[in-house]
Amino acid sequence: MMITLLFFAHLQEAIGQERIEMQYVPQTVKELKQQIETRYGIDLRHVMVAVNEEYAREEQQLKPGDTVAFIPPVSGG
Amino acid sequence: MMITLLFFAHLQEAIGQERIEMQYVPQTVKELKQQIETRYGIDLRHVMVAVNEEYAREEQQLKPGDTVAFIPPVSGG
Amino acid sequence: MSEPLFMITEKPISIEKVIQKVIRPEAGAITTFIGTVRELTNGKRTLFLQYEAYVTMAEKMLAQIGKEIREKWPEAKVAITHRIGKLDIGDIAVVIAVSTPHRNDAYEANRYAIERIKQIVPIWKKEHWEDGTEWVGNQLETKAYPTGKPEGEDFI
Amino acid sequence: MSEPLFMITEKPISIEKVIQKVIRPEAGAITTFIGTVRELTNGKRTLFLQYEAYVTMAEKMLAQIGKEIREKWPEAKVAITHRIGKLDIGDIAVVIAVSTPHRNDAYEANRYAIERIKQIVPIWKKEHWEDGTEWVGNQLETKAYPTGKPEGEDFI
Repeated sequence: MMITLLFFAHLQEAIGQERIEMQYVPQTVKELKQQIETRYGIDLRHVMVAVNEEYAREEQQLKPGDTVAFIPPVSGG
Repeated sequence: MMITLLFFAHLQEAIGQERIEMQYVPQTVKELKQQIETRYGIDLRHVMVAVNEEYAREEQQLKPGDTVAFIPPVSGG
Repeated sequence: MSEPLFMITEKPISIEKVIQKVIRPEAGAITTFIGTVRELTNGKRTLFLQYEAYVTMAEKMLAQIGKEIREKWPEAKVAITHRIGKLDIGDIAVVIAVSTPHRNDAYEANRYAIERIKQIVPIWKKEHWEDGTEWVGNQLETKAYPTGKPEGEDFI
Repeated sequence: MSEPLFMITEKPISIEKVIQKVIRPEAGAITTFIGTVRELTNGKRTLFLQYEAYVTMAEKMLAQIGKEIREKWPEAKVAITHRIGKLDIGDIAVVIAVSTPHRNDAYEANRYAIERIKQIVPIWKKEHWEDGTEWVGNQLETKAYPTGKPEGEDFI
């Protein structure tokens, strides 16, 4: 019963880790974001979330085994 | 007292020469075109003329020493 | 040709190699876009850039852009390579090659590709100046996703 | 770099070489257009093409296109190489490279260049098929200059 969280760019620097295994599965992306914001004191309002490498909406349900990536505004190209 | 005429692409094939030295200088581009049309039985209505490597209007005056190129519709690129 | 059409690499990009992937006898027009590291951004002198990617997802998103292009321009063939890691001024960060039978499509599909890369591909760059560093795009006022998602007509 | 920015050549064109002429630290966007010999034109199978040019004037006209581009996009740098002689299917006939600080200009200036090449540069191609040959553009009904001059807003 766990999910994997991935952090990139400035989020990775703010949290100090690129990968966290979370032993509890929040119901939705929105709920997860709120928990991370509270726990690490960061602002995720402008951060997208990908679940298993697909962009996800706030209301998407999470399930054990999911990989959830926090994706700050991209700047490739 | 002469001008040099250059022919390209299908005009060169029609006339059978790429370069003609003409011992007489017609007054204008238009006059020259008419003479060439008559002499070689070709149609120059859609052929541009460049005098000394610059596109020229029909009414441009010719002078001895000019190089006059007959330029069929281009198809580069 | 064993290299994929859509790839993230840490090595210098060969423009010719990307172009070779799209050359076909039936396509007479090829456009490429080459993005290089600029010396000045908003008047500030960059020393070098650091690119980072969520590599597996970034390659998926590049392939998705390819799919979107084939839907809009069925005769187009596309290849995209994006480099990550430390890049110096003048280094090539991205090469997009598009071949089509007709040239207008080659320009339009190529432009579409770079716009979409800047919307949906998880790659980030950190600018390094003499007096500091910053992750580009971290300025909330200039880059925000009010819908919580990247924008783009085809984005699902 | 001893090669000119605007040139006609009988040798195969190196894409990289043309691009190298426009790479600059202040220009982060480079577009290229590569025109290759297509196998089919209007459903007819081409065996090979023969390109001919009024070389000295063609190079002048390419340089004039460069000048027109600098007037419209002052920050752009342009290089164009056009090949002549016998070209086989897939061979590169023309490479246009444009560098600019901002990518939209690089696309637009590049597209402008190819359109102008097709209007004013004295180069002709002869298609060779299994059953004959024809100088392209010699079909009066499809390519006529009612004004007696090639069209284009800047043409003097």
